[in-house]
Amino acid sequence: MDNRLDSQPLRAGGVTVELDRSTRVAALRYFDGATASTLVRTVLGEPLPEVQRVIRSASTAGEPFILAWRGPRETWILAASEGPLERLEAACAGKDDVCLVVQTDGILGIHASGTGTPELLRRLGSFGSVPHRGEARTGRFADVAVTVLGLDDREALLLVERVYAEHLLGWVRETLLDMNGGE
Amino acid sequence: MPNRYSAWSLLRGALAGHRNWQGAWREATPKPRYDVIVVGGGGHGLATAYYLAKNHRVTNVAVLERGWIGGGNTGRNTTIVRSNYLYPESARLYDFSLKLYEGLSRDLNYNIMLSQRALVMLAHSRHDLDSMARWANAMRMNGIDADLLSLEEVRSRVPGLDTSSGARIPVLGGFTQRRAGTARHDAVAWGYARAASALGVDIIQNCEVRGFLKEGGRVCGVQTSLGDIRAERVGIAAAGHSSVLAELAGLRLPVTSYALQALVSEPLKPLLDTVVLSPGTGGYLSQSDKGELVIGAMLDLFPSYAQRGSFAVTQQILASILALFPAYARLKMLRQWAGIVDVVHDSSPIIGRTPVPGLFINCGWGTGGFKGIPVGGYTLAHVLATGEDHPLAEPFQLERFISGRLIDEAAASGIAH
Amino acid sequence: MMQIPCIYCGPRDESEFVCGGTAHLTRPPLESDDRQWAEYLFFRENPKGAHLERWRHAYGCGQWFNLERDTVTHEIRAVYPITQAAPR
Amino acid sequence: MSGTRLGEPYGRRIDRSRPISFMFNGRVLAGLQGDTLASALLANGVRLVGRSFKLHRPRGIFAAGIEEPTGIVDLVDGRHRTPDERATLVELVDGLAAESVNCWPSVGFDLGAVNGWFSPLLPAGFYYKTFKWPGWRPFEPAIRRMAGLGRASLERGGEVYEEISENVDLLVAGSGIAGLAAAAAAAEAGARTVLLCAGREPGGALGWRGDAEVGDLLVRARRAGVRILTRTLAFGVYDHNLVCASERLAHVPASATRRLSERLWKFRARSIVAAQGAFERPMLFPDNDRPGVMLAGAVDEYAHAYGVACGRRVVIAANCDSAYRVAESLQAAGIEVVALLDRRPSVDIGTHAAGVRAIANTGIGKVIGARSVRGCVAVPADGHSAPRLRLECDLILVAGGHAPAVHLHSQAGGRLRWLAESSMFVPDGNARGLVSVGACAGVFGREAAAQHAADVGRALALGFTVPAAPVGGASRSLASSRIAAVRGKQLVDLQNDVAVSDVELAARENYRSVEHLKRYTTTGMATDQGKTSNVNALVLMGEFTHREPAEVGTTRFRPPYSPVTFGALIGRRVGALYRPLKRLAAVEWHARHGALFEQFGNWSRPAAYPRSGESLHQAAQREALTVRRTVGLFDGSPLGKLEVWGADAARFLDLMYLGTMSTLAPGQARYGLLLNENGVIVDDGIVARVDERRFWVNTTSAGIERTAAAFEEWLQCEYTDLRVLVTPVTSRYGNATISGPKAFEVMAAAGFGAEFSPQATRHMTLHDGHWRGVPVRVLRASFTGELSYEINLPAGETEQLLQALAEGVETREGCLYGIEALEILRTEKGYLHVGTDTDGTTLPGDVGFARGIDRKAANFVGRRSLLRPAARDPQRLRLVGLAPLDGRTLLPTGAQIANAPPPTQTEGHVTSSYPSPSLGSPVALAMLARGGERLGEQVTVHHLGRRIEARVVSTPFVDPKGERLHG
Repeated sequence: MDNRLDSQPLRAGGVTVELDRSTRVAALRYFDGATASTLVRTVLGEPLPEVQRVIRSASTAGEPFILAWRGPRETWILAASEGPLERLEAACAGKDDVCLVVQTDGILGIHASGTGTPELLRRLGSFGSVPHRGEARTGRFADVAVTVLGLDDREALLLVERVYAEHLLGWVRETLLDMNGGE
Repeated sequence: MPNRYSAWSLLRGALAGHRNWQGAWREATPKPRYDVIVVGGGGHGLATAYYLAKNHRVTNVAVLERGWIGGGNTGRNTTIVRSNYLYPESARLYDFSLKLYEGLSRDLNYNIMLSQRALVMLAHSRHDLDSMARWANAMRMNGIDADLLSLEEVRSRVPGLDTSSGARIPVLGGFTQRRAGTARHDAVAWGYARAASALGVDIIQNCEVRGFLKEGGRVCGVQTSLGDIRAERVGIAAAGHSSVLAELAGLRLPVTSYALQALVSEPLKPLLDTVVLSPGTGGYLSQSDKGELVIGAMLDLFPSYAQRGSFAVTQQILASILALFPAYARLKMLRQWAGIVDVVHDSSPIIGRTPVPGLFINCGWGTGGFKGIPVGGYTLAHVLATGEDHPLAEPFQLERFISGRLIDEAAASGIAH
Repeated sequence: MMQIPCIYCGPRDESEFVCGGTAHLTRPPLESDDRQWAEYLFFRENPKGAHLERWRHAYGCGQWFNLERDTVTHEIRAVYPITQAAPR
Repeated sequence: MSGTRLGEPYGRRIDRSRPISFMFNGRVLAGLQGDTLASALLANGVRLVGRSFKLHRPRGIFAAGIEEPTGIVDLVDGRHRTPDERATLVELVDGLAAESVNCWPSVGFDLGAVNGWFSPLLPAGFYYKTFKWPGWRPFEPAIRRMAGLGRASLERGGEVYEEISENVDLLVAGSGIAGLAAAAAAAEAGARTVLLCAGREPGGALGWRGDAEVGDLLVRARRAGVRILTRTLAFGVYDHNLVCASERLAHVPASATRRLSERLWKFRARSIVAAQGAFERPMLFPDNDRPGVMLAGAVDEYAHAYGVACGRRVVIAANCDSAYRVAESLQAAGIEVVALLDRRPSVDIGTHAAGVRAIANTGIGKVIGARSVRGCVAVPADGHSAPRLRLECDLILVAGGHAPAVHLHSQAGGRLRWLAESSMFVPDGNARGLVSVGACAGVFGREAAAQHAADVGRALALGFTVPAAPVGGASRSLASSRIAAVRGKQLVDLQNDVAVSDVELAARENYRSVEHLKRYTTTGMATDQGKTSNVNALVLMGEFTHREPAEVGTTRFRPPYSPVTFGALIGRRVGALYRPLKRLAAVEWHARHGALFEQFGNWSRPAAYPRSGESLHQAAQREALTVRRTVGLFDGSPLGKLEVWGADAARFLDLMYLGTMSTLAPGQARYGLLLNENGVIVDDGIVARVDERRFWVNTTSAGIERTAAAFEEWLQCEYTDLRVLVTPVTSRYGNATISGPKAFEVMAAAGFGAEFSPQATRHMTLHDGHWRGVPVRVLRASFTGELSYEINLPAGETEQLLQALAEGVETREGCLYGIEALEILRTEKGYLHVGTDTDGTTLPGDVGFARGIDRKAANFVGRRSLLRPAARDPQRLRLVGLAPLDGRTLLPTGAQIANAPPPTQTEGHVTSSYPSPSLGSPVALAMLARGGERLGEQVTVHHLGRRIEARVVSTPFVDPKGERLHG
């Protein structure tokens, strides 16, 4: 099985693709975005992102995190450390209109960076599913549902359910093999 | 009677420069009234008219076709005939149809090119093998030929199939119905039209039904683009447009119209001499006598009357075939199109009376209409002639959707039928 | 392949969606008779032309919404929330 | 020799300094860099290229582009073949090897040619009139060997394909003067414009004549930022302005080596401009299919673009002024134009060619030469008003008029109208989102086309209304070029051998609709899809049925505009990437422990862990027995897992499940069935209450996506006031299941505390805790009938947990067990397996889950359907136990139950059946009519002709009172 999950970073066609296994992920679920936004602002210092937007924590704040819109009643929180998620989970305890569902290990990040990133994304996704900078777009990538965060013009984070990660990586690997030759 | 077709008549034709042939069917203009009107000049409608005349001697019949006969689904399907059904009611219905097909070329004196080259259904898991065992045994219970196939037997019948152990879609074996195969779709429509016309039936093309004439709530004719035509009884056999016509008569059906795509490759020398169906991927194919691979698979799963089909589904159809036949990657798609099929919840037809007196319906065949043409015509003719449902059609009434007595072949066999 | 305007995510390929069939069907109570229950489950207008139908952005935000779409030309004339009453 | 190279400046596309050698039918020939296979063959004087479909008549190169009907070859490289390639589109590369198609033993000596002698017996549709006795099947093999063209190889090559999507403001398909003008103007007005050029360089017909204005337009377009994609053909216009095109990347012949061969482009364009030009209509005269009869425009292109003279002495059969321009052009190239026979009366002729002998009102009555044209005989149109004139020539050009390429306009839903003076169909107004310019819009005047195209480009870029096309400039052409008085086979469709007499026969037999004409005679159904034959065919049908061509109409234009490679259409969806295959988080750990993987739904999972010499079934028997005796370890990670949260979660689950979930106290779990609205069982699983507002819901591994979607649908579309949120967490949690009498001993040995002992953790309860600092969620539930715990923990820790438990299992002579053993164990217990014992018709009452429905308040999904008459039919199939009378013979799964030999009414079927290692005899479950009332009855089981006697027995077969379960 050539595309095991723990394979090394892939470099070709001006893009580096790495499976990022350390990110903590959680889904904040709520009925009303406003109430959830005030809670997150008090706990993490940032509001919930608008539709299909990404908010990255200010570099000065202690443990960095990313907030990504996932749906009208769902925002994903990604962090390199447990801190932000634990603080949020504690704040949600006992609440009846907002809850946190930990998804670490269940949702994996595939990080793509380099000048070839737009060319790679165009070959995985289709119209409307490739994000611009600051956007979080969930769409059909390599025939599976993937949430892509446009971190920068040349940098994106692909968030995919673990069971589909190997398939997505296989599609990326095949694409990079040919990007070396062409473009 | 138009001249008989045979090798001799072909020889006589050659000597006379083929100027001696008469019209295959009479170009008729509508009379003001008939005993029976059949709406829809496809396979089912033309077969209905033929069996009205042949089985019941009702010849004062008109077939009204909106465009050109055989131009609807009859001209758009993948031409597969089979009767591998699980439930006794479906098995009896479709096997009666296959038996009619077996005698049809001689019965109609028109070669419909019935090629009983067998169907091979592919098993991709041990669960598939178990359900195919149930299928084969159920068919034998219904008196229909069916056998299981080992992996070796599948390999010998289906060249180019990826049966390697590492294949993404593994093949473990299969199941076959030897009497299944293909028939030339156009010839079925033209054969029935010619035979019906010879028995006195009027075949009227470019005649669109736009409304129904009623007296006291009873249908007594139709309004058409060529004027009003009256009749004792009217039968609808216009798959894809069943709901549109029913609505005109004040009748609601449990039918939704979906596009069912088909596509052909460029013509090749003989490559595949059986019909292959893969429940696991949804793909099916055979090779036509002209040498094209004729390919079909899943429906476009949103309501549509556009005979085009979605490009995304065309891609899925081809992906399901290439997953099984990787070497076909370099063949080229010559043409792609879609028919509009009547889909009902239990994927079984509706043939019989309707709540509207004088109006009868043959619809709901979904993706399996071509194989049902002979029996669809036979049983609709029976109810149009006698007013009583034919025993074969008795379980396939509108009433079943109210009582819940659904005959859900697809669900029973677990495939997107 | 159509382009469906998701009510949250904007226009996306049809292959990202699932069609939920005719919209504005209300589920009859337990006391309804067999015919009413069959009307709800099976009998459809199946119009050739404008059709009010439900769609879900399965590969995206997962939300349901309503469309008015022509079943012949596939032209999409309106998109409105799943809980909103039929236009007109 | 008929074919030779012309000197400079002819041959704009070839590079005379770079010769290329290639093979054709085993002979080594020489071409030049820039040649197509067709131009190289013509340069080598090769006339005979293939054999026609039905009559196997000799065929040569006829055209220069995608409309080529006869120059069809297979490309061969050892075991790899690419069938049905048009020689006019194959770029010549070193080592290319091509073979003629549809001929045996060779194209020169083809046995199939015998059909030509019997052609009077083979009119259109002859096969409908005969081959009925004894049936079609005996004749079919011979007919099929005759038919078809190329041969496919069963060897998968190394070529790969990819797919790219792009949004553009304006997409222009076609790079002639009109396409370039539209693109340049649009880009200059600020529109993001992409121009697709099917060939190697843009410019179209004027381009290969070195036209200066086209050169300037190209420079302007590039400067304005137009992106030009060459070797890219737009083949389809689909819903909502989607244009699909295929780009040819590699030209090396197919082989085993990997290379990106083609790219599928999907463009969403705000507006589309079709500029694909027009095809040339052939003329109708006897034997007009002989090699050496070619389209006039094509021969002009071979001279200018490839520097190839297709012949030395030329006769032109004309029905259009374009013939005169070609005559002058060939004269200038040193090719002798013996005569130009213009079929039209002189009043219609709007031009002349200096130094060319043109004769009006005249056509070709006879072609001399069987395998290659050696001359022809000119005859007056009325057959007698002038003497027959024999002309010596080695090439006959046909210029029957123009047929605009209206394919993309029609695919986009546009209508057509008949332009009588030029005998052509042109677009009637614009289709939605697509505007036609240049020849494909019927605009043939060079200035008019360029001006209109530029206006269209600018208007589309700025959102103004688009100017109507100034249709015209194509000179007068007769609808029919046929001369009634001449005898002989006149071909309409050159590839499918459809003659004028066949069209006449179709008319006589009432196959008069243009669609009947096509299907009955097969005209227009060949690989060129009628690009050169459709207009002639429908005009003839009009003649024979006294109708105008507009009334006869055209057949439907379907994608693709030109045949497209299957592989290019599906891109990366190949092999392992066809459909995602889900693997376990600890897949390598299982592989190291000897797992035999199989596919279950879209999961790859261990079916068993065979030890050396064991078959799958022997391993499963051992594993099942070991679980009953000591302990077994199973990876249950694929189990579907949902978190259902909210104040109304309990009420919502009562609406979803058959059973009542709202009465569960925190920590309690209950088995539940999910129905669809028809009352049919679609999924099952355990629901556990974590706390007041949070439920842990398990579903089957195949049913998780369907169940999660169903819950969302009910919440968003029907029960919109309920405050419930459903979050799938299947991939978040790994699941190790430990089952057997020593299950807890193993957990304790691995470090699990006493709070999980059987006494502390009762059957069907849920406990959250920690193990080695890792959060775990332990559910005591059993599908094996033994003491059993399901330990859920973050997926990344699964391997660590499995390893720890496996050590304890090994010391107690336990084992790892797979799906097959699990199936044996649950069948011994008579537990239901949804999808195996049930199918799409099974209701809860059929499998013993009817009790207590009426006591339940909620109108759960499917409940109303259980009240319908069909649900209360006493004859329904019920789940029962079945055991063979002799206690030995296995009752095959799928066998039918009936008390009379087939054919007869079946009473049921065997759904699950295994030898039971614990009992030493086979156990089976079956669905049987009135099953509940037939306990103890003897029945006959039928399997593929074998009969086995059996008895209806109660279940469970093992530990009926469940003491082992609740111990």
